[in-house]
Amino acid sequence: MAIIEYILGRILQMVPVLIGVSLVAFLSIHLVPGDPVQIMMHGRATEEVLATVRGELGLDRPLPIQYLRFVGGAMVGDLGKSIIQKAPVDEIIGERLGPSLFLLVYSAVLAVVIALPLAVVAALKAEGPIDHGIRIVGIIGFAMPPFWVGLLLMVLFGLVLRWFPISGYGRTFIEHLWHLFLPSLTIAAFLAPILVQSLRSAMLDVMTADYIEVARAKGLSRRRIVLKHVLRNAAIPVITVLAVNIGWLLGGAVVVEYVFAFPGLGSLLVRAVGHRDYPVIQGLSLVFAVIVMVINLLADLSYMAIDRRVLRR
Amino acid sequence: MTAIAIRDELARWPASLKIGATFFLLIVVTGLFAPWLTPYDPYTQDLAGFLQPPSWRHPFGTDHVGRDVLTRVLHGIRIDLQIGFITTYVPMTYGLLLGALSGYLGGWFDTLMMRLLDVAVAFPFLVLIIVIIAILGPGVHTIYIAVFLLAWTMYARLARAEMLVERGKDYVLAARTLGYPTSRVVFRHAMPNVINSSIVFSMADFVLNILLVSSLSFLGLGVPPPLPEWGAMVAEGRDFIFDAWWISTLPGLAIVVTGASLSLIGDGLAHRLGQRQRSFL
Amino acid sequence: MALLEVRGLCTEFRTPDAVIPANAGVSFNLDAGRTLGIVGESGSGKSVLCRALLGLIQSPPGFVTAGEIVFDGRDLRHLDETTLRRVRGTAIAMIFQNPMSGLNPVWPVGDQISEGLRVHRGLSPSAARARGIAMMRQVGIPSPEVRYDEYPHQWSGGMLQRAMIAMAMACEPKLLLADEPTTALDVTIQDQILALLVELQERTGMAMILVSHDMAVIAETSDHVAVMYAGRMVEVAPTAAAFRTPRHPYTLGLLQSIPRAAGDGRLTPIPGQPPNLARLGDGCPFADRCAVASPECRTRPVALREIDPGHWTACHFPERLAGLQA
Amino acid sequence: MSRQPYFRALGAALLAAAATLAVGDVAAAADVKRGGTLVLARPEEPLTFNPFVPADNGSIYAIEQVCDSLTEADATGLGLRPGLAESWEISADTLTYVFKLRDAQFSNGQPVTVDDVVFSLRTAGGPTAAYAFGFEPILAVEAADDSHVTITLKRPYTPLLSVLSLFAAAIVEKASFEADTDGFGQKPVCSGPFRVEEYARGSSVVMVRNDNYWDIGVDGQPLPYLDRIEMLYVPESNSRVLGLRSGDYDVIASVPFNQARQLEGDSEVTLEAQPIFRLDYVYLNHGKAPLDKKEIRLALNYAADREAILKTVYFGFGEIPNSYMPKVNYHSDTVEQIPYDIEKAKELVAAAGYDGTPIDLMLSTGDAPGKQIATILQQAWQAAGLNVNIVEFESGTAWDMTTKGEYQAYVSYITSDINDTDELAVIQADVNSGTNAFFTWYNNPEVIDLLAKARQSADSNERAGLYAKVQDIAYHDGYSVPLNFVPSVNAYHNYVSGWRTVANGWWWLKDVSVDK
Repeated sequence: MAIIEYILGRILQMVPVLIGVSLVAFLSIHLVPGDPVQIMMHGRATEEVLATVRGELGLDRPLPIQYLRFVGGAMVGDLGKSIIQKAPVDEIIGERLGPSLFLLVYSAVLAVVIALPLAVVAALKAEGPIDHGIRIVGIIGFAMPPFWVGLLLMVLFGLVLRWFPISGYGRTFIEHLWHLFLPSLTIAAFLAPILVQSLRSAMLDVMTADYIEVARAKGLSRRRIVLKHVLRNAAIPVITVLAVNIGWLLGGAVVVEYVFAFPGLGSLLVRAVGHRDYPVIQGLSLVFAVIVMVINLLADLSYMAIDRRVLRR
Repeated sequence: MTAIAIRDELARWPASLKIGATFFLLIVVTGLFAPWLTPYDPYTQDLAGFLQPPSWRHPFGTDHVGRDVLTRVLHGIRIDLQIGFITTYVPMTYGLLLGALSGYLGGWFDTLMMRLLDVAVAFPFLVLIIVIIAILGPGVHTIYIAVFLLAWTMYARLARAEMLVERGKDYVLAARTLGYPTSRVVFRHAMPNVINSSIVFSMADFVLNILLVSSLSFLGLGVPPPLPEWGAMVAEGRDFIFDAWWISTLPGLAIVVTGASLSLIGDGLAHRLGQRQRSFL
Repeated sequence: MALLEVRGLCTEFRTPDAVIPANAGVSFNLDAGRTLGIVGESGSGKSVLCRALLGLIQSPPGFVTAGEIVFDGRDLRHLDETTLRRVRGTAIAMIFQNPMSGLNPVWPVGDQISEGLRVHRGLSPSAARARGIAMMRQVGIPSPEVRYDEYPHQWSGGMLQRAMIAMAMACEPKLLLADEPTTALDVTIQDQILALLVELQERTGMAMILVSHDMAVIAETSDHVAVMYAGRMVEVAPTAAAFRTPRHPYTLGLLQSIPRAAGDGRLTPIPGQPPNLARLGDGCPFADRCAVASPECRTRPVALREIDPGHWTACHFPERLAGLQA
Repeated sequence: MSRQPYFRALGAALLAAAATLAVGDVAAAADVKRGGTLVLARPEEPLTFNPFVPADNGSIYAIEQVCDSLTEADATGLGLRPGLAESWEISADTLTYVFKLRDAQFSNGQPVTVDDVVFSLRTAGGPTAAYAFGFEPILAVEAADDSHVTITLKRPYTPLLSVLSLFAAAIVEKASFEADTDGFGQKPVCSGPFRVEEYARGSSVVMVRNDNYWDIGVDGQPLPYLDRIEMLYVPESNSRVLGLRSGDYDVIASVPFNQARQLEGDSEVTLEAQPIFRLDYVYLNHGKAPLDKKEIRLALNYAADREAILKTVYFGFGEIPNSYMPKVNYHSDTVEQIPYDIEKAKELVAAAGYDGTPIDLMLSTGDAPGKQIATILQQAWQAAGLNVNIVEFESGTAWDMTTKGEYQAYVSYITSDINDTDELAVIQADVNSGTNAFFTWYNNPEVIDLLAKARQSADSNERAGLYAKVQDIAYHDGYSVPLNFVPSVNAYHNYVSGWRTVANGWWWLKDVSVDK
């Protein structure tokens, strides 16, 4: 089927990008001064010990060889072992991938749940006082530093009201939802205003379309027009905005991860860079790249699901 | 433009554009005159008078080394507007060029650009910035370079998408049939119709970039002290958020106000440029 | 009693720069089963009139400021939004100029045709589908069972206009507003669509308002013709009378600018430009372009008056036209 | 995040007077409450439980709760007591130590055998172990019989017993370790008071009571008192304080100084500020102009307003130092402090013929107090007439530049694991010790000579005098810009008892009990 061919084509296109990303990641991280072994041993070990450990890790080999070994491993799914933690990189990343994706999806869902009604109201009452009110609240949510929002939510819901825990991840799905509510809300406070604005303007755009007038002439209710005819058409630019931001938040949510002591990919990356844990950095770069591209692919697929015309392009 | 032309133009501005532009102008003017607006110096410390809450003497209080927060916020305007401006409009310039060319030319150039763009988008920003800091040392210029390497992608995407539409339009075809060189067709004829969405997006981008510097400061990767940069002030004040909320909150407020004015401008521009209401906040 | 009586309808658009009166005191009657053709240049207020009848004027910037729209004994201007909505889908329907953009690209065509049935008649999905397919067959869409699930981008303009008509006719309206239904279509398709409209009208007995800038289209379909200029009706007459003895210089100008395949090939365009609606004076709005105007035309207000039985004109000197007619 | 470099020097002899540093009484009564869970939030996360791949505070403090060694720090950290070795004998030439093993078991129920001990100590001294240099004087580790282990030395080595108390000398179960060395780092098999039940990298370690632990509590029952410890990684200090207040956490480690002052007023919470072997100071690279001039280095010292720094950065926690190294056993209180005197600083700058060469004051990213200190020092030093830039580097880079001597001044700190002046004195002040006088390239032949004399002396009074002299000379040579003897500040709910921070910086959780 055409759609499967399309997906396969897109996956093939990922290969050169992954090679590019891995090469840039590898080169850049090796360009940085700092030696993982020296850092791991905190300057305590003798030169002799340092050299032995470097040798064991293969860090004494020429860079091209190291890169080829990494690529060779990556091709068969072996991302190597963390220098610091001595555990397989895929395992280390895997442990955090789930929570990170959970956090992101949860945040995105919360953001959409918050943004959808606000955007609809803002669009229907465009340029009215309610619209401006929503805009101002949105700008505040968007421009407030995330750690500030996070701490505020922690004080309010964690300390004063005691409704939600201020850290942790939980074990079951329901516990995840409960534990991650505040961090997700923090991200959503940033994301929702962006969605409100893009959905609002997309809706205003769609509402000038001829088929909306036709729908009104058919005697459809406002509600039905918005839900059935406007929102679906307005969704495409919003999905683009969402996709771009989720891709960025994957590593960019590190501030929220810190504030809520959340074991996510962002803080893993920061720590791995701090320790010069080369295999973890390289692995993460690949994983980030794959996720970003998969998100873009999913966004494109959802365009197609929404609007059949896209299929023809 | 004559005075009348200016008046007519202003009359066509939607309210949001007028309000936003007024605010922004106020901010710029305040930044320009910052040294004369307060009696304090943004760098001079008064260790004996540290962590003073807001008062008449110090309307925004003093920070953890006794500097006047209001003075630093006002001086921060210069730094942050400069950061916002450079990190937004430099990448926008070549992002637009690359995107427009890519959309117009298609073929191998387009494919190459799109793969380059994918790499830039997919590459973890934090790794990049740490690498650049390590090589060049910390500072504003380091942030610039890191942003320059990545921030063009959004503009390239927007320009390319618009160019794909414009390319098929009659006036472009007409210009081509007249035998104009490609560069003229792209830059003189099609470009003016391609840049609108980017201009509107740049307003949001401006704020996002200031926020980015704030996040980087949180991780210690922002501008070095003692520069009165808002994001750095917000991040430095965070350890004191419970006993001296003003250190971090009031510079944050400055970001919010600037963001609000730019957002209004963006909205108004979307309106005025007659584009399909594509605003990004 | 007339099915539709419009009295003194005024619609204006308010922009920051000016207030534009798009309909300035429009009045007419329409009996059940009859067709009124409305003709005029672009910007003469035809489309605004149709939308104003249905309460579809976007507000702001548009406002219906005065007048009555009495349909079936009720003044539509005084109905609440919900009641008016029911009228729209069921008693009065409308088809639009551009079928290519009139259908929502993200839903199948069939669903959009039967949507009104589900909303207003409360039909189940399967019943609505069956009825929708029947409607599609009625308007001449081949193999409707298959095409029901297709998307607008898969259809040609002519087919889409048939779909629009099916959509409008689905709830069997008493009045159909057709706003330039053929303008966007190929010439060969135009006749088919007009024939379809006439046929449907004969079958269902509905009344129709057909808006067009094309006198030929009006001549083929309408019982009465109303000529609009600068937001007002300048001549209302039975179609035959209007074509034979136009009593307004603008009508005459329109007739003389129709190209005729078998004619002498002489075309007389109307000189000048339509007036700026925001800066109309008190006098006859057509005076500046009128070959027979007197100085007083520019200052003396003019209103529709009946000069022959059933023949109304808004010209101070309709008798002067006799000399101009070939 | 831990500040780098975190240099832990190995010491030798133990101070008899250790007990004078009082840290509250060990739960005296037999009514100590048993059972329960302790939730502890800390700013560092453990990276591995493999004691031979150290390490960072995150790992070390956690390993201390899980692994046991032949000797161990007592409750204060100032003295030693028997651990897995019940007793030991030292030969007359001090070259042979014979340890008698206790009848103890690993957390998996296996007995601790001489084989395990020999294997562990050989690994600790192996070619890839970071602390191998501490074991370098060891010639051989051998099993004498089923319950005795013999260690023979290449030369007399008084610090041996201390070295054996280190986490790096932990006794691991050989079979488990060899079967899966990487897995051991996640789930160690040791004989400490707790065992790792669940290790969620990046967020928490759950430890449960090791029912096989050998030590006995005050109530005559086996230690530890707690059933379970949840050791959480909470990097953001505001979040830790909030979590303590909300009751999510029972104990929080590393309370920021400004919030510590606030917590002092909280009646439900106990704030502990425990002096440890730590000095915050500005490293100076004597090899780089203008810091090669003693006058400039002294000017930096005179211009530093330490009172103000103590007040604004440390909120009064700590003590203004009169030394170039932490306050360990031979510390002298009589060395005269360099006062804050900006005029004197200006004179010194003028006397040095300062040519305007700028000084880059380096700090590691994420070091908030360091940033505040740098900001204050920059202004102070500029007031003295020096050109100063603050440069911030990611910690890995900063450390790399420090070890390579590619820096001028670096806001950082040093700590000692062991209460003996000699090792840090040598490492910090003797340029030939292997770290270039701890990356300062400080080279004063007189000091080197005095240190050599001190090492050869057996008389502790004489040694004290020599070390005091070194302290005086190095400090007044402008070795560095010492800022504060910094305490460890932790806070816990009042229902937690038995909490204590040892002088090495970590805490013994086996003595802690919770009575909610």
